[in-house]
Amino acid sequence: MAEKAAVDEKVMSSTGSAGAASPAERDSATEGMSPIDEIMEIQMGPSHPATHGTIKFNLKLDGEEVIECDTEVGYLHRGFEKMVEQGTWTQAIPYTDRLNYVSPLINNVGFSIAVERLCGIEVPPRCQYIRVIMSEVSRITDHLTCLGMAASEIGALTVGFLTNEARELLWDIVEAVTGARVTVSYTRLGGVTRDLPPDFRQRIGKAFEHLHALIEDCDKLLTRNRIFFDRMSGIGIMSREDAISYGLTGPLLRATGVSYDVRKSDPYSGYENFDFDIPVGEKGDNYDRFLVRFNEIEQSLRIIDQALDTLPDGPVRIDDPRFVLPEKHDVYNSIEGLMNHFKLIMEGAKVPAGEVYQAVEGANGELGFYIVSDGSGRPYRCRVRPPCFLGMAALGKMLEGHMIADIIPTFGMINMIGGECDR
Amino acid sequence: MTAEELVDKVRSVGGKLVVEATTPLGDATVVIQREGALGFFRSLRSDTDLDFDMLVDLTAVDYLGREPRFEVVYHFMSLSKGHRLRVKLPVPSSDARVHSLTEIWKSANWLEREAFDMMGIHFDGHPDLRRILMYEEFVGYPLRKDYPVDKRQPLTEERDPIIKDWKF
Amino acid sequence: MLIDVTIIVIKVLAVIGLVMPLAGILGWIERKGSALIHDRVGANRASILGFSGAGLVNTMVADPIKFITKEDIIPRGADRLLHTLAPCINLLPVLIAFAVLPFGDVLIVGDREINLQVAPLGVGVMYLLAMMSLGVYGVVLGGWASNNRWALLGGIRGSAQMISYELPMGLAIVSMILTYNTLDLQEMARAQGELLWGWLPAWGILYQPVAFVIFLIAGIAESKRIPFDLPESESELISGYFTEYSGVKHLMFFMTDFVEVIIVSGMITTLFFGGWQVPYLSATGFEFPGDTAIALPHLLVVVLQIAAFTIKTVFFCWFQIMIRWTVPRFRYDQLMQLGWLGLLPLGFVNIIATALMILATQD
Amino acid sequence: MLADQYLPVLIMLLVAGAIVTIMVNAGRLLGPRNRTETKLDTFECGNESSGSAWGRFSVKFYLTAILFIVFDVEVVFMYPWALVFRDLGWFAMSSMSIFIGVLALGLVYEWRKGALEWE
Amino acid sequence: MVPATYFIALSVILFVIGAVGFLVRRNLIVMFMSIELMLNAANLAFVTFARQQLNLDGQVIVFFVMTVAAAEVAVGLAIIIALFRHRETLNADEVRMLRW
Amino acid sequence: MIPEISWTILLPTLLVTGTGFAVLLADLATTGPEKDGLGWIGIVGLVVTAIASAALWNTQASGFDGTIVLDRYALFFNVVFCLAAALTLLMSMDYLGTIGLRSGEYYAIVLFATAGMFLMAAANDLIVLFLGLETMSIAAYVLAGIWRPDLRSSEAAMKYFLLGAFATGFLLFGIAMLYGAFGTTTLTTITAEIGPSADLQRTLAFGGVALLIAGFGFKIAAVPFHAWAPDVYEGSPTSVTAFMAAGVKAAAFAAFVRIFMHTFAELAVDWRPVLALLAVVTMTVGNLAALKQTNIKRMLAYSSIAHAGYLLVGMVAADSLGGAAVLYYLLAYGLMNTGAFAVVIALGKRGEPNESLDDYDSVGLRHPALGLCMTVFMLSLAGIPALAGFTGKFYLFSAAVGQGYAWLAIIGVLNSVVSMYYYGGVLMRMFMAEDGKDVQGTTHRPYLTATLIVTTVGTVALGIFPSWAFELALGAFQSLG
Amino acid sequence: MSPYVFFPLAATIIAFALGVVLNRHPIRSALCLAVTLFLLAVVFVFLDAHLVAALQIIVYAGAILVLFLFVIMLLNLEADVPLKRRRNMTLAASTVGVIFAAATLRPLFFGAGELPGIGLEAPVDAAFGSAEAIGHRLFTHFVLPFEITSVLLLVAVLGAVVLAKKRMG
Repeated sequence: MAEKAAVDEKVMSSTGSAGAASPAERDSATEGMSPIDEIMEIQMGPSHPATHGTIKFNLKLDGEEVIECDTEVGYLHRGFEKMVEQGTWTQAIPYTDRLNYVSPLINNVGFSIAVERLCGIEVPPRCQYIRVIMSEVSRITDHLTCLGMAASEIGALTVGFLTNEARELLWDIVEAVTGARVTVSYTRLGGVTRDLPPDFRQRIGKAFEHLHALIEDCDKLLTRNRIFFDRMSGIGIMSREDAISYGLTGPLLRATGVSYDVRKSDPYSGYENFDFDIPVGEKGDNYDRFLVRFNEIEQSLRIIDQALDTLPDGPVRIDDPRFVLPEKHDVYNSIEGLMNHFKLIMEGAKVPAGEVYQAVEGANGELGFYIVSDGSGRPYRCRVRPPCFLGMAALGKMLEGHMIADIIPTFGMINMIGGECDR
Repeated sequence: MTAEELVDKVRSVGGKLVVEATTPLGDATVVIQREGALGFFRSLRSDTDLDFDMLVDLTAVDYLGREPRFEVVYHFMSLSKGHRLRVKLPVPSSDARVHSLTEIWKSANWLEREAFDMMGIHFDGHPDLRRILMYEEFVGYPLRKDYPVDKRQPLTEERDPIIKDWKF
Repeated sequence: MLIDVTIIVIKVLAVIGLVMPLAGILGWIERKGSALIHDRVGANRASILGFSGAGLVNTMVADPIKFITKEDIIPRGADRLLHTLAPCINLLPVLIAFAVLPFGDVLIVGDREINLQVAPLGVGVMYLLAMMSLGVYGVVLGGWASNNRWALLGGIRGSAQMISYELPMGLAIVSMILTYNTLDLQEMARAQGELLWGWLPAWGILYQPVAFVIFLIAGIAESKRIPFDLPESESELISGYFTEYSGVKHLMFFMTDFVEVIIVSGMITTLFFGGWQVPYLSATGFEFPGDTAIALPHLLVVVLQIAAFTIKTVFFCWFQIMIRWTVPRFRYDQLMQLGWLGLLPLGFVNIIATALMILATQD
Repeated sequence: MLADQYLPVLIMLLVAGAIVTIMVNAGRLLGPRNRTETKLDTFECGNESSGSAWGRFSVKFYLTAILFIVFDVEVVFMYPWALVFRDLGWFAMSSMSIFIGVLALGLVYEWRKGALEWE
Repeated sequence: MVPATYFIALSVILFVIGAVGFLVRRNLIVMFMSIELMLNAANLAFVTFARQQLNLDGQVIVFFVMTVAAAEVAVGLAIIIALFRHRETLNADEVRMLRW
Repeated sequence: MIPEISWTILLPTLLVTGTGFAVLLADLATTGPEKDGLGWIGIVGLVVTAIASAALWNTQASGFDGTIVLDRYALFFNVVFCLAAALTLLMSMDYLGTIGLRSGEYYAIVLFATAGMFLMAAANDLIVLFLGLETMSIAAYVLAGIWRPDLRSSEAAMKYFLLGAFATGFLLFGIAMLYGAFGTTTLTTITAEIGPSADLQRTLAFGGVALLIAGFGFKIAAVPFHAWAPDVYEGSPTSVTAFMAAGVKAAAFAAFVRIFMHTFAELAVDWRPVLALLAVVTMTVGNLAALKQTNIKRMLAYSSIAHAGYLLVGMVAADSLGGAAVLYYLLAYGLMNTGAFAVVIALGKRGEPNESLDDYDSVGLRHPALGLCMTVFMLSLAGIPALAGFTGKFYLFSAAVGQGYAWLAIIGVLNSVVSMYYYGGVLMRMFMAEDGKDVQGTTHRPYLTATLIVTTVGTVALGIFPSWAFELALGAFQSLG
Repeated sequence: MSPYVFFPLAATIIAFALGVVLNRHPIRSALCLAVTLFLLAVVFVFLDAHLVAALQIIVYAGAILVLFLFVIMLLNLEADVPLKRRRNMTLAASTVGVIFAAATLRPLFFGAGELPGIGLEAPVDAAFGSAEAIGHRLFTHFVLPFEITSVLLLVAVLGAVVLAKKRMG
């Protein structure tokens, strides 16, 4: 506390309003000292090895200690919300790929569900299951990226490469399903673009086998590693109240012990059918965040297993010409099909006027879509609630009194994805 | 609490401030007046039945051609009670300002900065209302409907000629 | 006289000619070895007439050429003289530190005995320490001369780290001096040719395991590699003290790190693992316990010794590289904590314990 | 004797110095020279250079250096001590123990006063 | 063969350079370095005399001089830091009371 | 080969060093801001040391291969140092709280400085002397700057340090010259070797002696090596100033007197004129400069320079009477000067040091007890009969007269007359001036009161019964042999 | 030591020592000092002080000067006032210095008699200046100064922390 007071005083005085404390109350050792001494201002980012995703920290350092950390985001701002307003509803889906480009499928799913709610569409069960499976695959890739990058940034480069390898396995699966590895654009209004490939089970079984081995290696290299533990534990602590007040969700919130998960509290796409746990932490430090993410990988694998076991048969799209493009041969062979296709492409699906807020559990927390429709073929307003944007807002708070080296794991554990944060 | 009950409860808390209370698509939604809104938000946070401890999202919508033109949209959630609420606050374009909620929810800080940056809504009492996603030199508010989508404001120019007479 | 000088020159050129390529080879081991650990391919692009030597061409030929033909940039506002001087000051002491490492016993050519050690200094091991202590200058000056905040931070960090770990290293060496009762590294190496209980080579590690651990940790810290690579920790300080260096100067900083790895390995070998000693190999050939003896020609013995030294050294180089790819990096306070409150007191305790042991066995 | 010991060092120094000089100059001679304004800027993560870095710096590092000096001197005393230890026996043991003890007190003091904490 | 006198002469010259440097320079650190120069001149004298008389005392004394120098440096630079916290100059003229 | 270990010889030094360690450990063990206990540990340790020194009075020994001796000379100084340090600690316990300096190291450093002084007084080897001097000096530099919030304190430390280290350079080079001349640094060996010898050896010895005079001149603040004294005395915390004036100066003289009046007694012909000249200049410059001071601490600093001049007069005498006079005067000076600084402390409080002479207007009327104490100290410093200062000066000057330096004594007396002007000036202000501002220190200060009582009584007692102490001093000096 | 070695060496030492004093920027001064100290170590080797030479580098060049560099960098010392502007002081001090040097050097070179001692030509046995020999002398005759040193260093530690630490805890 005294430490903090001294820091406050220093900061205050440096901006001109000298400390008002009477001389008698001030610590004799600091009294009379030039208050601004030894503060080094330094800019970390945007072009800095640790600021992947492009971000900038304006740091005030006292030696190694961070006195103040002002975060500047926006380097990757592409006007997502503006762009979405320009095209049809379907044309917005590729843009959502670029939000959190490490787990694009969750964004696809979230946007589609939001619009489907506006339209009052109920997608077929098989489609729901596929969405769940692909969301969880995406979640795993996201967590692997986060953990691997964070580990390699604090020097455990091997882990970074191992998780990359694991991620490649999953992206192979994603590629097999969607035809693309990153920019998947897999969902559509009322369904998904295509069904799972026939050998999906075998592929995923093989991949998971390898994946388990890799994750185990990472676990061995990190979880009980003394240096890693010391680097992570007790750093970036967020109290439960602060975390809630900062609007943190996902692993950041769960690390503080709050068992909040959109998949449980507001289930969508049939998540209520699956049995899984929400890993939570205790202290809300980086190590807890790390463990929460690590354990979520296990839970995602559980969900995928259950979904595959109970995967229903049936169509993967609804059969509603107002929203879903007709089959290719219909377009070529029937006038209705051609006209329908033309209307949907040129004018877009007509979504009823109204507004909706739909949250899904993104890899970093609650990914919300607030959509306003004016009944035309284009979205009137599409707001994304980016989970890591709010996480970044809390970074300064997390770093209070820590050292410059702690920025790296803390930032890494927030897992800022530029596309999602800056949109 | 169902959405309908929640809306009723919010209406009773807000009193005259609540202009409209509906539950479109099951989302509890209230529209409130700007004057005295801060007190209403405070009671959202402090009321034990409501207990909205998290400001999930804050954004603004530009209804160009309508007056009041802007609508600031808040999404709240109560982690303890598990319910959500949308609050909409219409503001006129001539006086696009509302009071900041940073003192109640810390997440409001950046969300309000973003709304200011994108829509030009001013938040009174905000400790640090700067642009957040756009650069300082940017002119205008890109998400407003009257901001042309193809307008360009490049920040840097081509430079960096080779210095010929550099002495080693 | 002239022939003496010639012999010295040959020894010097041999040592430097061994060390410099070895630094390059270490770069190769680092890249290929890490690739092995990571399940990837590693350096494989550069080739001469289709020969890539499993990546050796990359590190041994392509990299130096590339570094040398890169633009040498001195940023505006930097101290131009010191900016150029710093990499030289960094590399020079570690190179000449090799002068006292014995890489073999005596080579007898005709009636001339050639000590296989460049400089048989009476203060041997202190010379090594003195040279190691000069390494700080390059780091500090490089960081400062660049006039870049990151570089400065890295330079200061680096120097604080290096001086902090010099102490435990010195303490470990003091306990070795206590054990061997000499400062001369050649004599230390010779002393390790003895056998304990008639069968166990009396290597330093057996007498001083704690000193070995201290020395190893301090040595890695001195060479500024993970987990002690704070001065240049890429994700924090970009490149630390050599952020503003390009081209061949960057290469020199880079090389210094590898050369330091080699010298630390060489010191570990000499102090703790018998130096050039091959177990049971005496000047005349192998003498195994149980009276089995194989006589060997003198030249072969010398070659075996040199090979033993080289292999042991390379092994410890590889060991350090393994560590580098296995563990994360320390944070600054943890690093200092380990050095000052861990290794330093441990070193003192080890010395006292050693001294007591000597006293107890002496009487 | 002097020549025996130190001439090799001198030769080593000359050879190493030559190598270093050649390297530095090779870079200067062989490298291209296309200097631009931005290139000559110091690297500040892509931001415009905000002036000289030669500013003041935390004293914490400096305290480390002070500590180092004091203990370095202590270690320096131990080298000759270790060599004469067998001759002088308990006398050397006790005198060094006192010496270490006093300075250990200094180390404890530093530690207790937080001069060894970098947080 | 150079007699010991020459070494003593070198030592005296170094000593004088140090002493004069102390008096003419205004930068506290450089003044301090001048003092180091003086101490080193004394060290040279000690070592020379030790060799001249084949008496090791001189070399042992150099040990102590180095220790003292180290202690002085530690405290002296600490004082400089403490002073520098008050005012951002190390120019002796600008330090109010330090005119002579 | 292994030197004999003689614990007796080291006993006083060990006691005081051990007390220092104890204080340091106690400081580390306690966490609160209350540091008075540390002061008490220190005082008890010093008293025990003083008693031990007194108990060893009849011992005469040398040990550690002749690098250190224990004789009455050293023991006498030990008592003086203990007294100075104990009084310093006593008044610090009140003073440090007043200025808000809660630093336990303070007490430990004072004790280590005292240990350095012990070694200086007992050294029989120039290296021991040098290391003792450095231990004391470095501790003193730190003490001068220990009140970091105050710019003056830091500046004082800086100046003291730089000039002190500069002087160390001279001293060390002098030692090097002597080592070159005699091949050893042991004083007794040098004494034996000194005398008619090869020319270059003598030249070296001269050079060494000259450099030593310069080095010691700095430490005792003799003109022209005095430049640091006023600033350092003014800037340092007052208790530290008192310690410097009483302790550090005495220690410097202890070594100075031993080396010159004993080891280099053979060379007295050569160094006497130099010291005589130094004495004249020092006395005169000190007194004249003191006249125009407006700050009491600066005034006392110049007065201290002048007193160094008086003491040099005793050294010029170069016989046992002169030596004894120096010893006696150092004791007396320690008492009265410490007392004067205690009064300065008593009048100051936090943020209001009240060190300007203007602040002393009519203080004597408002605080009669303090006024009385101050009167005793000022009169004693000026050399008014029946007080310690007078007897001290009397011994000094009569020794000089006895050795044919009557002119020096006359200059000394004239200087004393000059000094009465500024000492009296303080008293005039205290008792005659009217309408001074109401200067008041913090009220309840038992330790300071104790200090004042001890110093006042001591000053008066030494003045009334001088012969006992003088006999002791004479015995001490004669133990040099 | 051959004059062909001594004089160039001495000249270089003096040149760098002058560099310490004359350089306007403290960091250059510090580097000049480093070179001076290094060369002095070489001189020590010629005087058969092998251990001392090593110590000179370890302690002076490796520790003390690093601390100097640290402080110079920490405090961003600007260049000093040029000596031209302090001409009077410079002249006076230099004159005194030259007089002092002359007074000392004259008897050294032109005075009668020899320096006491055997002389540099005298052969030394190999142990002279070695760590063993110094250790013996240090831990027998000089054992008391050695112990005093520990207290001296302790005081230095205390002082440095007291004076330089920002917040005493």
